[in-house]
Amino acid sequence: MADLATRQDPHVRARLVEGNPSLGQLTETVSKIVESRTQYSWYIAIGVTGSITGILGMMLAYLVSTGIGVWGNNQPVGWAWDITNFVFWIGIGHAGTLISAILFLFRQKWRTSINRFAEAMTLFAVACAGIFPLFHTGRPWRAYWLFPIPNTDLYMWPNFRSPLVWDVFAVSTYATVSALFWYVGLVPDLATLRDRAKNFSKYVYGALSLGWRGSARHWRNYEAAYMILAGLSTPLVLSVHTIVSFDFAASIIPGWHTTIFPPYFVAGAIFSGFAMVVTLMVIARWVFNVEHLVTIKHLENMCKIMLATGTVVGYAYATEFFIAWYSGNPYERFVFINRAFGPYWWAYWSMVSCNVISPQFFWFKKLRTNIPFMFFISIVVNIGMWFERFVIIATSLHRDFLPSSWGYFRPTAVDMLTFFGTFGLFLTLFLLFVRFLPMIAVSEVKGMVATDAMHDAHHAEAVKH
Amino acid sequence: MALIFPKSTDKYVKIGGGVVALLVLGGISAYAYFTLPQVMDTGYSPQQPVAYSHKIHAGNLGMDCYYCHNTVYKAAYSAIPPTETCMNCHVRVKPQSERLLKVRESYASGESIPWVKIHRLPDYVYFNHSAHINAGVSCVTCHGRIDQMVEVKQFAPLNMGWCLDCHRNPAPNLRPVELVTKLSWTPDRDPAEIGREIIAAKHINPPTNCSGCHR
Amino acid sequence: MIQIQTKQSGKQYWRSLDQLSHTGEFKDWLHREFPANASEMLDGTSRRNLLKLMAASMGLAGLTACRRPVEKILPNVRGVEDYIPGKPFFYSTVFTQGGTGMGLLVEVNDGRPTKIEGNPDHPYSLGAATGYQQASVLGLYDPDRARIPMTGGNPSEWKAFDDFAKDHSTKLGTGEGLRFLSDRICSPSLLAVKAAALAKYPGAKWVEYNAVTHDETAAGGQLAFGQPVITRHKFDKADVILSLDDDFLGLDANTVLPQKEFSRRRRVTSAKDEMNRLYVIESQYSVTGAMADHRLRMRSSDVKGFVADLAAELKVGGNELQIVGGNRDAKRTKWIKAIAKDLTEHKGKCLVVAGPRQPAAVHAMAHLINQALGNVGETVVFFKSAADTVRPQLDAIKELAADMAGGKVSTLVMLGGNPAYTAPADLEFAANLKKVPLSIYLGLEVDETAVLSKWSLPEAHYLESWSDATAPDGTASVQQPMIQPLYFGRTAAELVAQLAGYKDQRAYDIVRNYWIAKFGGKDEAEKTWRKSLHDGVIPGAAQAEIKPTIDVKKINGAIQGAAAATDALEVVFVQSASVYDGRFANNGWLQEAPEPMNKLTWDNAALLSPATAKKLGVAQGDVISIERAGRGMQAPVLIQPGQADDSISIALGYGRVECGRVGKNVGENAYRIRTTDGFRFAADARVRKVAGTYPLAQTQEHGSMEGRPLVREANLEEFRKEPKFAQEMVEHGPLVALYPDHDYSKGYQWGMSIDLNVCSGCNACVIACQSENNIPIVGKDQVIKGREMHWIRMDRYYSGTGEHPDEDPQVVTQPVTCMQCETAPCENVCPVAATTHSPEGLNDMAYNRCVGTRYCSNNCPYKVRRFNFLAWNYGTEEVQKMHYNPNVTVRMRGVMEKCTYCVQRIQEKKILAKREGRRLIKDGEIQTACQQTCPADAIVFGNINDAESRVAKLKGQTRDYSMLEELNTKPRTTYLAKLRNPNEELAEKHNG
Amino acid sequence: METTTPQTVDKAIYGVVAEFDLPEKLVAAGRKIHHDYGYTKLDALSPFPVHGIDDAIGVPRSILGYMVFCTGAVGFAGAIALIYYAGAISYKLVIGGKPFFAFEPSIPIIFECTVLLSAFMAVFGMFGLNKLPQLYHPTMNYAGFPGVTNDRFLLVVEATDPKFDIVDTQRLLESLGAKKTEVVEA
Repeated sequence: MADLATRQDPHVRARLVEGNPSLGQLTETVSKIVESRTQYSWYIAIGVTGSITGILGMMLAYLVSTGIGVWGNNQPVGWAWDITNFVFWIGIGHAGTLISAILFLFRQKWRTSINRFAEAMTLFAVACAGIFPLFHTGRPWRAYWLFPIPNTDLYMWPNFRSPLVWDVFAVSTYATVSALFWYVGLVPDLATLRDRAKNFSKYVYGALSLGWRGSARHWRNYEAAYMILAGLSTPLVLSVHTIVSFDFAASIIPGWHTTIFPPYFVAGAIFSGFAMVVTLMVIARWVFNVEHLVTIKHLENMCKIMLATGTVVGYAYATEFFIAWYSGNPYERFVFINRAFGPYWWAYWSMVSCNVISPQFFWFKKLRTNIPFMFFISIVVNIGMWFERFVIIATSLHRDFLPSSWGYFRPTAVDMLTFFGTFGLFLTLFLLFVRFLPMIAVSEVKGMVATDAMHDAHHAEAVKH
Repeated sequence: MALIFPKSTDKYVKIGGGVVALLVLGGISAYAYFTLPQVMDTGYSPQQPVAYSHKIHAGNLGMDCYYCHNTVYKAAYSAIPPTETCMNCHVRVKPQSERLLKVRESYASGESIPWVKIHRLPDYVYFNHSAHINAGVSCVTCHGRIDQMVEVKQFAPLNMGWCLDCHRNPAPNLRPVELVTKLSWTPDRDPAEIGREIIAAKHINPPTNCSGCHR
Repeated sequence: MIQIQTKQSGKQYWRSLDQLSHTGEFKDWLHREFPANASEMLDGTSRRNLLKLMAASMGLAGLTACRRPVEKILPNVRGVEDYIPGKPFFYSTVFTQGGTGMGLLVEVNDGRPTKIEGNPDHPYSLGAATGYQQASVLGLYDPDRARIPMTGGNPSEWKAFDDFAKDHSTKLGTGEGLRFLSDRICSPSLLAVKAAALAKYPGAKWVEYNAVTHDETAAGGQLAFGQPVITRHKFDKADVILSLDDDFLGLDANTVLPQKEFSRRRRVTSAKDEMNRLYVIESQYSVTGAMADHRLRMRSSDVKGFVADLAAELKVGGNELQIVGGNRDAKRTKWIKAIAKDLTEHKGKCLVVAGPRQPAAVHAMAHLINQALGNVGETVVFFKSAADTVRPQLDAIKELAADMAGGKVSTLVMLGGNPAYTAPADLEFAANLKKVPLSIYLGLEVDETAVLSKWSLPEAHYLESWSDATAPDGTASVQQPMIQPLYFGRTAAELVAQLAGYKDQRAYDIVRNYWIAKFGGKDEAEKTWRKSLHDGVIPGAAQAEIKPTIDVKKINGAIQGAAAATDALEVVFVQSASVYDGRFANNGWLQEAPEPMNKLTWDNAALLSPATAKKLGVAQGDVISIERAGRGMQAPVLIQPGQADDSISIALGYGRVECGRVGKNVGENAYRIRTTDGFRFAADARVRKVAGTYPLAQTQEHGSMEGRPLVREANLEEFRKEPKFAQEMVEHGPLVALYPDHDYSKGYQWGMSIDLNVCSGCNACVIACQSENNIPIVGKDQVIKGREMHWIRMDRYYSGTGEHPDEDPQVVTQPVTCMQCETAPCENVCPVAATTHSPEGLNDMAYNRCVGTRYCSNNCPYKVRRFNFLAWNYGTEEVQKMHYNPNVTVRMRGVMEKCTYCVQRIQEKKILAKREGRRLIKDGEIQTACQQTCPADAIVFGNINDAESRVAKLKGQTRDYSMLEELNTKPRTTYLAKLRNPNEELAEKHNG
Repeated sequence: METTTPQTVDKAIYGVVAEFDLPEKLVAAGRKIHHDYGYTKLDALSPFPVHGIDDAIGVPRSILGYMVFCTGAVGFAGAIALIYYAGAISYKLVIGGKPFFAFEPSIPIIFECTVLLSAFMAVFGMFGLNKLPQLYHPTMNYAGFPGVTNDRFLLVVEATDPKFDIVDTQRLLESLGAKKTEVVEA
């Protein structure tokens, strides 16, 4: 009787899972990350990130109690780091859903070992992003006015024409759907943990897995649901950054008022999202030694996507300039010349070198598969993408139509510490995730490995006769 | 292996879930109800320093509102009468009454009587009595049958939505100006019809845009 | 996408100075790149920072203010006659400055004066008011005012002083050693008291001293005519005006009359209309220079030579006037010839005016030229002066200082003016004041003089006390109080009356009895008195004209000897557009009002021309030390295009050390190098760069229009050729909208038209708006951050051609406020519908709905929205709150605000009309605050649906254009393009 | 090859559980017992969705898709209704001179609402159809149950099946290659 392990398609083995583990081994590898005793290093790490999150808390408290004036924002630069950070985090939040949804629809098997991880990243990034639209308002305690809550006293509703209200809908929908998607994926794996758990944790995992037992009746609904969610998330993920880009595209400010923004923003989002996945994955796979599950192949694929999207972004920059010149609109022309050669030239050129030039190295397989290098580039790209948003927001605002009102934005320490703090929050959530939840979608990996095996088996039998 | 959850668990889960759902729904509806302006604001009736009865003065004695609140026709504010106004009569009427002690003291000392404000709008709302009175909006529309109140209490919620209801459809609340302070007046025909005539005659066109009330 | 081409009207607008010297931008990104520290965190000493910290607690309060607080109503005990709560009264009064009275109307809300307006019945106001006057209401409620009498630095009380004065006045005897020091007096009643005092104490002397004075003007009259005269220029009669260093549209005028008159001749309705022509010769760029058709920058000390040469060219004064030719370079000769020609062509219809900064000789020459050209009686008239001779104030105060030094002064009574701070430095007044055994100072604040005086007494503010004042032509007005003195202050007249044992002791009696006596006839007098209180003008007080004869010989003597050329720099002492001579230093509105030309707030600076700066090797913000007459001061450099080379202008009135919280240590004290021999300007200054730089808070840092058609301008001739030039300046595709336009054809449709051809950029509207709409100040550090709150701002652009455009630019000013766009970009993006459109075309802003996303501001192409970045209004003291306009919400932290066309005034008048059963509001019945106070009548507001309204007619003119109309925002505020009327003789110099 | 039969007959019996070690064996066995032997009350438990098991043991296709479509439609209509009511009925405010309701600016919100409600139904509908949460299930009584979320594959024949018989069914299952079978109580 042939054992699963003995006959696996060489490709499968070579490609996506190395060292042909049995189903049991797969379970073991992933589960033990959660079950093993907590290392001190983890406590130290979360201690650090936790205190950084504390800084975030303090900064926000100071902001709310004192006013937006503690930031560098001014007339005419009404938005600066606040919205920059918002778009930055939202952008990062795009890789997860993209991997889990779009690659799923395209039957990209290699997604399975990284999608859980990426989805988690999405959630935490969106959580960080959500902070800014709320706290950038002058009176955050009134921010609920942006939601269509029926009210008997004022008869007032949000202005549904405002891109900011679109944002509220888009981002909250995106956060909700991603969370659901993520949880649905988790249920079978939580069941696995439940059934392996010895101590009290079995009750927790038991409750969270809702009594999942992998019945065929469950699986068929489950697969239907998963497919539908993927189908929904795909347009959703595209819509979110499209709508975020409307914040600018729907305005009349030269440099913002551009039809190119939606695709350009989406590409940028995927770009930065994958960069962030690489950054984190490179560390995680090494720390939790799952290199045989998250193989170099996965990383290389992500590098390819970065190369593609990075090039798209570069193309978008070029197009902007061309259109500005071609439109013959003097305000438009000025803004772009000012971007490149005005007071913020340094921001513009760091953006270009980080986003357009650095990913080009990935044309070479050697570099694509060089882990330290891709780690370095992924960080460079994230920096570059932050600059992109800053350049779009600040340079367009600081010199618009009336030279009399031109100004200049300088960030304050509060600006910086707030942004810094969001990384603390992001990483804290991440540490909690890798500690208590399976960071790889075991059941999906099993499914992939096994189904491949089955096909090969049939194949083999067919050959026999 | 031993079961994690006994068979009975699901029963409790269902019951628990139901209870939670009910609590949430109940909570929301309770909050919604108790924050209704009609519930929160109407009926506010604080203790006044002097037990002045509008029922006696405006009701039984039939004094016109305008006698004391004499600026409503020409000013934004409806003036609270100076102590002098009370003393005009009360030097002769009930000059010794205990209940009027504070009034006499005030008149003697020059210290104002600290009346407690009842009908209160936020300070970013600019309500103008004269505009409404001269259009033919009666006191009763916003203040109710003051002439039947021993202790005045807030009659209307006075929230923005409530204002808007009338600004959008003023007709039912309009009457000839001379009848504005006749709180007991009952129209002999459909008030809306009367209202429409007044609107036509005076070109009444209440604002529903922000700067109508917020400046 | 809209295709836009801007047709250059010949004139190309150059980029900012930084861009001209291509290094600037590059240099400053370097230090810009390093972000500012969170200056909100405790550092810095400004008042704002304090407030910011206070604001923290409020923010939390805002979060938790849920429970309904109990509010009390405290009615009057006794009714007040025709007082209606919430209904403002308007009282007439008079504001005195520089020895001139100007009539005002003051709005009083529930007993609180809240808003100053000009008095339409007063010949020198005609309904307009200046920035100083607008802001004076804030001074009334200044919490840092002197509150109690102090003796020897210790708190005392009036009773103590009264006893002291009673006993001391007996000791004074004939008054040897008694001196009075006051501002120039134009109050008849005070003059009467003064006379009584001097009668009682024959040995006493009365000295008048103003730091900012028109002394030389008077001296010039004396020199020319051998008798003191009061000169009255009629700018509305003149076709050609030559200003010799005279900023008659701005600082050098104590009233708004010159602007009123001048603007009448700039108001062009059609291509056929004529327009006056203005030549300005000046050192510092003034608003008058900005209005000029031809401006020649020249050191103030060279003007004398210039006017001499001009006189020679005009051949005035016959052979009695012998001009030994001054230096005549080609350019100057050309100018002199051109101007002379132009003047002679307009005999009797031209006018030459000299500025108070210029010496008597120049004034005399102006008189001479005017007479020679037959302007006397036409464009310039003379009145008999009250005084029989003119004694220069400087001589008087010199003598006083000498007496003080020599111990001849036993009692010095100072009536305001803060002489210890403003007196010429070489008199060492402060030091000498210590030598005076008894010094009594009556002042509004505890200033440099108060702290040095034995007795310092709180003076009553003009809005809270009785007095009177006369205008230059003798028109008198009574100054009546709007409110009880807040701090029991007394008036100058009261103090002198007390010391002199005058028949009346209380200000009211002093003033009233003076006039009753003057009017004569018991009840007749009473009537006249009441009427003059009501009108704010005392009838029949104006004097008759005189036609004095001119004495050319004297002038000839005085005019000789043009300034010798030295390598030293010239320092010109100018009064501050914000703090005058320093007396308004504690007035936040004025401190934050940008200087009209260089847009500097919260500071004064040494203004240098770019060339001079290059020569000295200094850049903007560098600190230089200026030394002259053995004295020195330091000041930051501000590079002012159009400043005369080798001439430094520096504003007086800053660097106050004994001052309230707002003005303390703001700027540098220029009095330190202002001596009696260099009182107005001095051409003997040495300058060197010292270490360090100094941050300057300018509200506008970029001077160029970048070739954008924002202010549209042409020469009169061009305008006549193409009257529609303004509308045709921008060519763009059809402005198509996705949706049909909203219907604004019914009811009132408010609109505004601003005539750029008469706007001088004087800032009066900015402060009027601040006062009307409860606009907070933000402080210097916040202005640097770019967070100033002015709802209406005065944009200033440089334009110029020629080889040195940055040296010699023309200036255009443009008041910009919310345009009330019909398709407002701000409205679409507001997520909570806090800013929406009213059916009357107003861009409503509901502060209480705003959550403060600032999206509207980002999306406003005109950048007129203002955000409360911090709790500007938090922490204001009760007394300060008294100036608030009760009809406008005081905005809290975190909300957006902006101009609403003074919607509170609109609503008030609409309700009034309804109450009076009127169908429609009369045109002009509603005036916005900026319109009402504009001395040039540049702003007109009204109902554009009414074809007969002024605003509709103005919008019908061919000069009418909308700024950025290519964005299809359909602004309700439109502009009338600017025109210049250059002289073709000097054509290539300036024309387009 | 051992067979366990319940010691106490009074306990109600849920059915028989048979354990397999390979997915394809599960499928094969399932197909036989359903199609050849006509058992209908069947279920299969596996650590991951095993392809072909559905038609092997006769599990109908999921109806989730239709449910999601309906809620999506509700979201779509609801969004339009909300925006129209707020702008054109509840409070008509002129904003930027635009019409009170226009379709174009409403598209983003309409889309988001559609997606949101659909997603809710996809997830909670799935749980509903699966009767989750269900923390207890008879099959959990099977000793080897934890393996089902690891690498075991179970075929369950319910006692309510007309053909069900403790002994025969177990034998049958074993003959179909079950590693081990067990009767589990309800």
